[in-house]
Amino acid sequence: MFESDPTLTIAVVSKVYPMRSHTVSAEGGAAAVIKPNDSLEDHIYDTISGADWMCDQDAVEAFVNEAPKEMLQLEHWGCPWNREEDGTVAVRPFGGMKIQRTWYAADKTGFHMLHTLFQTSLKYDPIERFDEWFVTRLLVEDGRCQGVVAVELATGRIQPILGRSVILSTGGCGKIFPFTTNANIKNGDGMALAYRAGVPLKDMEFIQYHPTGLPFTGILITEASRAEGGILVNKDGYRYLQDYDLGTPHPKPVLRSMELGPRDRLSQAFVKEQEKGRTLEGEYGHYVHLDVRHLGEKIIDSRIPFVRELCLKYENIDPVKEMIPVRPVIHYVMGGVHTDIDSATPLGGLFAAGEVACVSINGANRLGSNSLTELLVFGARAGRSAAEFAKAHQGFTNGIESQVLDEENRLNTLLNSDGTEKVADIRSEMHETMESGAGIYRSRDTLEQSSQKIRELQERYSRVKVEDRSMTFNTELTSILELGYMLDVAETIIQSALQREESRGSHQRTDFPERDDDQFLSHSLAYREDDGSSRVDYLPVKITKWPPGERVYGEKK
Amino acid sequence: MNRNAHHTLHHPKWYRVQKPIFWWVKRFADIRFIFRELTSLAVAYSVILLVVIYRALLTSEAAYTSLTTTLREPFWVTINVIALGAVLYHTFTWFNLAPRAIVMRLGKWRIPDLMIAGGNYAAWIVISGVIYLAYVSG
Amino acid sequence: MSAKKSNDPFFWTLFGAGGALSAMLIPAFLFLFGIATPLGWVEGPAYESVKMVLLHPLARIVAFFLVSLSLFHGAHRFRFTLYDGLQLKHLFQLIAVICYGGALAGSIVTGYILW
Amino acid sequence: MASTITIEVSRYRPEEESEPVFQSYEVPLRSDWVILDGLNYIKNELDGSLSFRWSCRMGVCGSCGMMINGEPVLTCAAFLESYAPGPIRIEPLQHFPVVRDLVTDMEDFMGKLTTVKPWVVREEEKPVEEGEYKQTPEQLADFKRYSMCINCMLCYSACPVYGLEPEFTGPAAIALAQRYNLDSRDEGNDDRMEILSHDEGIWSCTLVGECSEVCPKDVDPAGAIQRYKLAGATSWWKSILLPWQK
Repeated sequence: MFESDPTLTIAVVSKVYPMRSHTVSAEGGAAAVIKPNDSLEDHIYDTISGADWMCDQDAVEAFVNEAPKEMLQLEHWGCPWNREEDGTVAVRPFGGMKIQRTWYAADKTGFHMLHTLFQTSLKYDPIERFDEWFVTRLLVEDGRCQGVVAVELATGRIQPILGRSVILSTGGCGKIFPFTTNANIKNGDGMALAYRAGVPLKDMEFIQYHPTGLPFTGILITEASRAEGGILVNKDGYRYLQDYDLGTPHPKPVLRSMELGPRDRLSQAFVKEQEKGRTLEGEYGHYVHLDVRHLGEKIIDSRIPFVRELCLKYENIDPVKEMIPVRPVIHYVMGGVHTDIDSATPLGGLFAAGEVACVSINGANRLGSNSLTELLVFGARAGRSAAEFAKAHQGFTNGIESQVLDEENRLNTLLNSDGTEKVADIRSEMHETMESGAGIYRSRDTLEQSSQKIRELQERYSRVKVEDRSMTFNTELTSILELGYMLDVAETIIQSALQREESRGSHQRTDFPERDDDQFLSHSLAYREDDGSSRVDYLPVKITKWPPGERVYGEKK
Repeated sequence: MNRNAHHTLHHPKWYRVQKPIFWWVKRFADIRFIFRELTSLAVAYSVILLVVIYRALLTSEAAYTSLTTTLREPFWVTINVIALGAVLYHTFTWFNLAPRAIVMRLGKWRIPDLMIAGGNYAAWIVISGVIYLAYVSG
Repeated sequence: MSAKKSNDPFFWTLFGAGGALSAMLIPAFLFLFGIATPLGWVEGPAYESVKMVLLHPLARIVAFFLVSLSLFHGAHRFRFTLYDGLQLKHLFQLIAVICYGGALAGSIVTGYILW
Repeated sequence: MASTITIEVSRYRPEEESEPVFQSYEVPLRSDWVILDGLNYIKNELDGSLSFRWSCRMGVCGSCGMMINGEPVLTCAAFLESYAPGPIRIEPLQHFPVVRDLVTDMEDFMGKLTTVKPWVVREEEKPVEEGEYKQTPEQLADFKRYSMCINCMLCYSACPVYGLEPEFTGPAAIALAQRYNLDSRDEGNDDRMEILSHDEGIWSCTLVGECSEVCPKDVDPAGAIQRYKLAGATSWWKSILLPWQK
């Protein structure tokens, strides 16, 4: 951006130091067409079919077309991509992609991308960072967003940060659920901020589960462990996937069969197995076993060393000797703040990019390795759009000051309130009800129960207990604010899921098991009503060249 | 920020600790580090001894004989044993750390650290052997 | 960056060279002259033959470099030991002058004795 | 839950205390719990006012470094069990000013990071349209290790030189400078050498080596600095002996 326009000044406001952001945890890779045997058309089709035709095809086209350029830009900035012998960038295969097109930096792709971007950003003086500033509200006046109010965590100072345009890139909201691969900081902050400012959240019912996470920590055990021959067994040691139309067990792994079936099907099979009472039950709920012991120490150490490292270092399990307890865990939210193809939200001056946004290119199910690329493509688009908007809108309107004062009062009142409800209690009850009501399978009954529960929790939240009255790095205050964000976003998930009476991709309704293109080939848009409830509207999905077809994997193809 | 500043609203007082003078006596690893650094004294002592030998050698046979006699005193033997221990520690730490600074290549192949350290040790043994043989064969 | 360019690369080079040379040569020398011979483990060679070997021009050059570089090695390391171990950084210049000055003086004396 | 373990946490509330005090808590001793889980148990169940940073709980975000029984450690990668029977003493990372409880101020590092120019410096940028800079796997391997730093600050906490001289640029920042120096795409060697070859740069390091001992990502900052010194000394001699070059 600065290279194109040095007159811009930019504030980066983040509740954590930039290199702590959750992109850092992404392992697999980022997809972009670069090899001669690949084509843009193929990447587009893989993305659209993977999304169960829920994505906007013009957005996918833009995404796929611009992906190689943005990825190369990151290469020029120093990202240590793995290489071929001839020095060109190497690619690896990935789930749902027909051709190898995933760029990777070992198994720490997100880490390297984030650090490369952050370190490169240090080069530019016009970027002013507000590290560890926690945003509590968007400033909206005169129909456009003109900045934010934020708390400086170290000092407790509450201050407006004005901007002629604002870009949200705060990530997803996995922490609404009890078991997630997401980091502690992913509480849907940006989604809630936009939602409260009147911006709709799109397609919130689509939430991706990954079938093999560690039950307690949600640490992801990569698909590669199954590709190398790891098997999933229930409490009787039985390879239960054979009961769910996923093929027959072989001693050697077979592509697109059994343990190598698609993520959503594997997660769904887990739920069925649990209903039959054939899963194990532990401290952290139900789980099954991923067994890699038969591969032996040598293969484990050479082919999936990171799996062993994660298990040993963070959960005290040795996969060479023990079976790994696993269960489906929340991985990614396809939905988010409604934006158009230029990353603009319906609210003037507000833009969004990344997991917080829904453009949409991920539809009902995101393909692995598209999300990191999405950050680059739509991050760049958001930057360009925001710069244009800022240039067209000089100055700020009066009236913002009173909003800032309001916000200060709200926060000070909260800090000095005498509530009785513990944050941790409300949070864990929210987790419970989201898992049971809006998890892998939903139905009208479970969703309505959860909806009621969330309303009850919202009411209790207004009486939340504050033990820490300090102005200095008050993490209890931020936990409370984050819980407020999560409760709001939870409501949109439930309402959107309730209204969508069909099953598609990651949204599976037991009472409506079929996909229904006639009624529901449209995006849900959840708006916040004045009473705090959600109203859901619909917007047709943009179909350009690829009419909806059947999503087929495996032998049928 | 002033160490004695008081805490005021929005200007938190940070707490800072000054490292104690003898910070290194608390941890074994730190003592080991200081000991490694102090081997420098043993190295200096050893070369001074060498210079003293040279001086005696160049003065007269009597001076040299008197020096060798002095060196037989338990005091000097003890000093030399201690110095040798320290110098050996210097030798080992030096060889072990050398590969950290030096990257050597043969064509595309990067010589592993262990081999660089091993090469050091090998050279050391050979050189020490030569000195020993030169000395005993007189 | 306002800090001035450092002289350390010069002293560090001497430190490194001295460290390597002393690590290679001193243990054998010290063992033979300081321990093994005095304790009678080996028969020390006669005066004349010691003189012949040690006063060989090549041996004198090696000895000079060994002594001088080792002194600089010791000075450099000891200087930082005083900084770190006793927190005497405020005596920065004084310590540097004493340490390196000592090594320089030692080298001159050595040169004088040897030739 | 059969047994518990005592955690003694350093508390510092600047509004109330002029220096830190220890507060003890009993937390369940579970085999799959790391120290961070113990701290979260305290925060959720016992005392909501305890402040500390954490995020990913899988050793890559770099937030949760603390002193455990006097050693700098990532608390998400240290099991309670390995400290049984306790008590476990938890303090904020040493050598940094303490903001609150276990939270330290790391602005010093953030400033130093910028000074070493941790980005690709080029005399002439190649247009993105012309494709990638070629880099062989061997060239990648040259700097890969130094690119693994997660900025967790354990090395600064382990480095007595940094503890004694806060001006010292420090292990992680120098390792990152070296990461770009060794990157075949970068041409910023001379720039960075200019910046780092002063007394507070590489020459402050006495190769204590503790930075590399505590590094959770095996970056070996001590080695990076040593290699940097060798390069620094070489270029110094060159400038003395061959002043007409460059």
